[in-house]
Amino acid sequence: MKYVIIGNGTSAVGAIEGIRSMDQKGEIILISKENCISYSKPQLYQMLDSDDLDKISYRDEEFYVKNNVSKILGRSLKSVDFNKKVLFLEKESIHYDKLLIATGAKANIPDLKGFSGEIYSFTNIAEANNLRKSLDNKNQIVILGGGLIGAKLSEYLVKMGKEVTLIVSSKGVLSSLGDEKISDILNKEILENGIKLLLSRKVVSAKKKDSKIEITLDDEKIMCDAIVSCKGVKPEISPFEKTELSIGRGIKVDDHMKTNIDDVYAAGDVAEIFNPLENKYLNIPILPNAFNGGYCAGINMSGGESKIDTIYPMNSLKIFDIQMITMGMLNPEKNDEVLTLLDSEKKIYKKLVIREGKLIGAALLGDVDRAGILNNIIRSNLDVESIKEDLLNNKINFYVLPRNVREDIIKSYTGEIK
Amino acid sequence: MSKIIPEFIVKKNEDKCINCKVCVRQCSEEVYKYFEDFDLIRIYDDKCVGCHRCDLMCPTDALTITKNNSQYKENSHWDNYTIKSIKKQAETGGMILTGSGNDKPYTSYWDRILLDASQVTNPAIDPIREPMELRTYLGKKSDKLSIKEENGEIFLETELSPQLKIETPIMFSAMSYGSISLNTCESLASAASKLGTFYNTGEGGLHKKLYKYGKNTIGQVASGRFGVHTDYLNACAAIEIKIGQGAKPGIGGHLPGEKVTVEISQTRMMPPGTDAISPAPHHDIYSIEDLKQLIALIKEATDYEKPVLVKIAAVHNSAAIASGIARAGADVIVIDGFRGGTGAAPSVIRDNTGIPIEVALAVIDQRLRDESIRNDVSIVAAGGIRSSADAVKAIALGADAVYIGTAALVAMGCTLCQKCYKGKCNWGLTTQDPVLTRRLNPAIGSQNLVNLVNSWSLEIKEIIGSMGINAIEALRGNRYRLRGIGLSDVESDILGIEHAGM
Amino acid sequence: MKRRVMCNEDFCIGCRLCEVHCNVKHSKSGDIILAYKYEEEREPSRMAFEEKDYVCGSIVCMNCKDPLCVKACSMGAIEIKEGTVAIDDERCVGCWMCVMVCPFGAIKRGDKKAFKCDHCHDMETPVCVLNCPNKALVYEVD
Amino acid sequence: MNKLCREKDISGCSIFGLINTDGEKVSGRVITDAISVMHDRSNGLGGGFSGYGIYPEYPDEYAFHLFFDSIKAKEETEDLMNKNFLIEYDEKIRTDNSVNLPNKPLLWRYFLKNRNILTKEGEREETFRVVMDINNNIDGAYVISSGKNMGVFKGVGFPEDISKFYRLEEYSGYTWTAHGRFPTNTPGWWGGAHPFGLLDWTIVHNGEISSYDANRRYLEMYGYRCNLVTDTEVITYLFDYLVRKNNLSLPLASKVISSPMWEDIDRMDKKERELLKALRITYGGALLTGPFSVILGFENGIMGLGDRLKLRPFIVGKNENTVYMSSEECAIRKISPELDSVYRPRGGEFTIAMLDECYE
Repeated sequence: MKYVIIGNGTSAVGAIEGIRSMDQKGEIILISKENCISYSKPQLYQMLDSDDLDKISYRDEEFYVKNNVSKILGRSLKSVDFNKKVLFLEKESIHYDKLLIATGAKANIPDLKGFSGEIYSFTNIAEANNLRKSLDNKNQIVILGGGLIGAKLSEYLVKMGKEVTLIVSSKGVLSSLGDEKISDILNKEILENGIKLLLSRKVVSAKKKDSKIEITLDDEKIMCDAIVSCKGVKPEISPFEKTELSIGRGIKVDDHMKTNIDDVYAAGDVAEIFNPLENKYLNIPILPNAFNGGYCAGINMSGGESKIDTIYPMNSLKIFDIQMITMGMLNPEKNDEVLTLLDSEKKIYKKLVIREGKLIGAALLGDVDRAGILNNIIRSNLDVESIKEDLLNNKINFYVLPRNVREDIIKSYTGEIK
Repeated sequence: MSKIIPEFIVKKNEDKCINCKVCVRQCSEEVYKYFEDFDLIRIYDDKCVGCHRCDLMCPTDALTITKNNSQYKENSHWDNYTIKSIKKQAETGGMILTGSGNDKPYTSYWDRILLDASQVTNPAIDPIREPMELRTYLGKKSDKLSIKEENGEIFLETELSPQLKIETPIMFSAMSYGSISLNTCESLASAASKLGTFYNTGEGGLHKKLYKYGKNTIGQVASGRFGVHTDYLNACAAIEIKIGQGAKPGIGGHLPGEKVTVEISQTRMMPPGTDAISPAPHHDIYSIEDLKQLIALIKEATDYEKPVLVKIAAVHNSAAIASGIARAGADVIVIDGFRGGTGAAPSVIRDNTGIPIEVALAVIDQRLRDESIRNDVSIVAAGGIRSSADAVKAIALGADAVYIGTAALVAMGCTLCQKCYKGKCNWGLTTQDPVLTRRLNPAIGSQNLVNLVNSWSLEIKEIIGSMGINAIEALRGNRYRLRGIGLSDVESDILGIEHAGM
Repeated sequence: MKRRVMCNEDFCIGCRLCEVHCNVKHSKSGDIILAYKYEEEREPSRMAFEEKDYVCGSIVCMNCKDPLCVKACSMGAIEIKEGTVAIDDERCVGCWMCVMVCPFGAIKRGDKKAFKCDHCHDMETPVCVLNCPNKALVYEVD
Repeated sequence: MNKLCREKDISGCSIFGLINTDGEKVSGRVITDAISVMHDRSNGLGGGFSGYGIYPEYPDEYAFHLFFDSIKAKEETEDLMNKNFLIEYDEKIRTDNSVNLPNKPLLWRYFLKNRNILTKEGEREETFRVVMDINNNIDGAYVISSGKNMGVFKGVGFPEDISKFYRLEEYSGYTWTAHGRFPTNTPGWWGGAHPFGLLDWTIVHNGEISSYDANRRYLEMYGYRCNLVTDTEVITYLFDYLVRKNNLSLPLASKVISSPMWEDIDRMDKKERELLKALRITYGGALLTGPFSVILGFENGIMGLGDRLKLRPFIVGKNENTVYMSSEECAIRKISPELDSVYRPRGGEFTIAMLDECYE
């Protein structure tokens, strides 16, 4: 059996582990555009003040040796013939028996009217290196986009002594989470830490002016040395756009991570998985999903049977002093019940979204301890009607759950109770 | 303001205290209180009952509980206990309650009896090398077996009366679910089943969780008739009619309503939260012939398959009473001496009523022999049996087996603070508080009981082996192997033993 | 091999001595009084002791069959070593993804790094189990 | 509490028994030769014999041997006997007074016939009561043997001296048992010597009963009074109680006295298990513990029995029509150098030799 994995990110690693848990012998070939070992995307920030890739390596060199993986690095896929099961690189072609597409995502870079200079982005090692090298003589930085990457990058840059302006088109940072309160708290935190935060603004145009860049917003003009775009990512589907592969925003897969083509799987940021909760395909580019998707695909590719859990967004994030963990749907619909607890002084905020007696989303700011218990309640679709007040008002506590539920949880994760 | 001097002083060694607050969490009497704002553990000595839960749990041994040296002026007639009792009664207007057994310094005859051992003429037997038999059968014995021999084959024609087989002559005495926790009951039940002996339900009925131990259960029928029904009678291996209890002869039982939880109310078949009151007498037994009828009734209800025990407190004319009980058809007579324990009793009764088990046992055994009816019943001695030596002495005086209650509780953690009646037992034994009952893990409780009884059994084997005896029946009533020390002629005579040196 | 410390909540008496002994075990001196009274820095206990009404119990890492923390770790710093889920201190960056997914709440947040029960890997039985006065904690090794 | 009981006999001993299963009689000299070999097992403080078939001239009368401390005791005894018995014949027991023995009591024998017409069992029960009555109630009178066509000869001295004193070579019987005594705590007294006899039961016994008081108090419930300060008395009464009063066969009685261990009983098949369990439960007070081996003599045989652990020596030998039982083999070899078979019974195992037949 010959497995080919395109990409070398988290889901590729997951897939290797998944395949090797079933099949120790089959040949695994890994093709990646990037000429380095797998690294941790969420930790990319660390590359702003260092070029030591080891600091953020996700799996070391030995991992590939141990799992007997042949790497073809620094080469990109040109095209593919799914009928003949052949991949075409620049110079060579590779046959596959089972294929995993784990090409990940790439940065969204907006077209700035009138601007021909470089717009930096920050979604992979090359971009990070490029940004680092360029930062030396640049002091005023404008960051476009108040999402996760934008907010976090602002923090890093301001800590490096840069003058940072964060331009957000919505009313607050991380507005995609769907919770204004969180955005408010974070807006405040960001402002307090010396970042110039411009909310509900649109960039109209930009132009080079001397060594500087002048950005025109809808109501003012600001000067800067560099623009970094953090307007999110989009699935890297370019080599497959004209194939018979079913693609929406990303490559559509079922709950076995299978695409519409036999023996072709996709996982990670490039894939979109059907979500029964929302009744649509969802592309949720976060690390646990990438690993799990890859692992699941790996097992299915090597003859096993694995079904991916219902996926939903979740994140652990720290902006300056605010630690937060969010999970599931925080943007309630009409009949959903929302419970919140706020202690502005202690910077503690808790939010639970309940739909038909089940927890579907939760946010914890400040005290995030034991968040996994809530996460499991969402994942396992547990009834919280009788315990929701406890969950909200007290520290999250495993013993809030009824005994039989606790025992079921223990059994399902760790085996029979003697 | 209470004018009663605290009994104990609690000392905390600050050099050792790591402020882990185990003491605060463990003391149900609320001797310790933690004040977060001051980061301070306050100690209230007056609440301490001297149960030693705190100092035994303290991971750095930072606590010591000592007797309060500050006491009322010494007076051998008006001792501190007496003064405190008076003050307490002056403050409350009630009877003084107490728990466990009589602790007053009356003579212990066990401590005045010495055992014999073999030398030269009769080899002592080494229990490690030779079989040493402790198995005992309790129940009425036939006077004579009818055996037929036909064509060289032997047929036993007599049908034996129902017998209780015990692998060691030690059983656990009656403690009701209610007076003790379910975990404690389960510890006793499971230990009894592992040991091949019996525990006793007391008057608490049989919790559904414990039916599986029925083979090793003696079910009690007492004056309150709590939890008595056909299934109960038939689930148990034997039935004990409780007439009296050594700690409180002539006194009934009283389980306060707050201890009557839902589980207990279901087990006892009574409304939850109401006081469970056992009358002083059985109101259908005002005389020996009434007892005979109840024995007959129980036998009828259990298809004559189960032995019936009758338990009485050791009182002045026990011998005549025992003879009556034997003739009323009981299979086993249980005599409970005045050192026997209780969950709650007025201390004036506990400390002043009844007679020592040693004396009662000796006269009852002799009386039944004098009437040639000793084989009609087995005798179980109870009430303050503290050690294997006490058990051996009891058997040599004439008992078939002994019951242990207090010793069993001590094995499970009891420190004899005597506050059982408060229902706040820090060791999780005599309480129904769900925070406290969990303190006894039946796996540990039952193992401790098994260990205790096994070690006593080993000691009994060693003792009888040293006497050159290798079966317990050869010890039973073998008073020749006992000698008294410091006994008057009257005492020797009553005990039926010679003085040491004779 | 799989190790698991289970708490039988029926018999957890809420003394929290498991925490105390866990602290001592993971202190510099290993001595209870030195650890508590003289050592300057002390890691918080690796036990998660919880109470709810009459129920209490102590939870440590259950060593899941298929640990979610291993999959969620953004640094690949968690792996199963000799039956125990182990966090590589060198590599942990404190992103708390593991805290986010652990269904038992058994991973704790330290100053900068996550930490959890190590099942006292240098001992036959973890100290919490050894010192549980009511044997509510049970150590299972498969 | 009887004071004497408290000072019960403790002794080491030699025992010997023989039976000619064809009923041929041998002289008392034979057994004297045998027992004297084991001289070292006794210390001169007690010796005795019992012979069966020695009074062919009075086969149907109860032959009573008595020790009297005084003439008064003799008169009281005879008054008592006369109530229930006709004294067919009585005489002073012939003795060789050249043998120097201490504290000789007055020795007398009677041949008694019941005055009332009774069944065999009734006769025996009446005789038993008279024996108990004399022993309990007449100061200075002790019934030494009370069976038919048999007698016990015993006293303080080495067995060979006792034999000479009683002129045993003049008696011949088909069964003989003998005893040499080594008491350790009481000066030997004549009544304490073995064999101990009741009706036609005689017991010679080597050992000490550690269950003594349990057995004694058990027997006392059934009318036995233990006044003669020996374990042997208790053993004799136990056999009497079990065999005569409870109709147990000798093998079953020995299963009571030296009961198998519970662990062995548990392993037996159901029928046997239930029987032995019932025996042990019912007659638990008759279990003997402590070291012993005994030879029980009775009308038509002898039985050897040892304690459950075999703490005292015992050996059985057979030559043609004679079965020997002894503490030591040398005693048997002395009178019968050639033996057809030699057998060492295990702990608690009984051996019975009877007239006409012999079985183990």
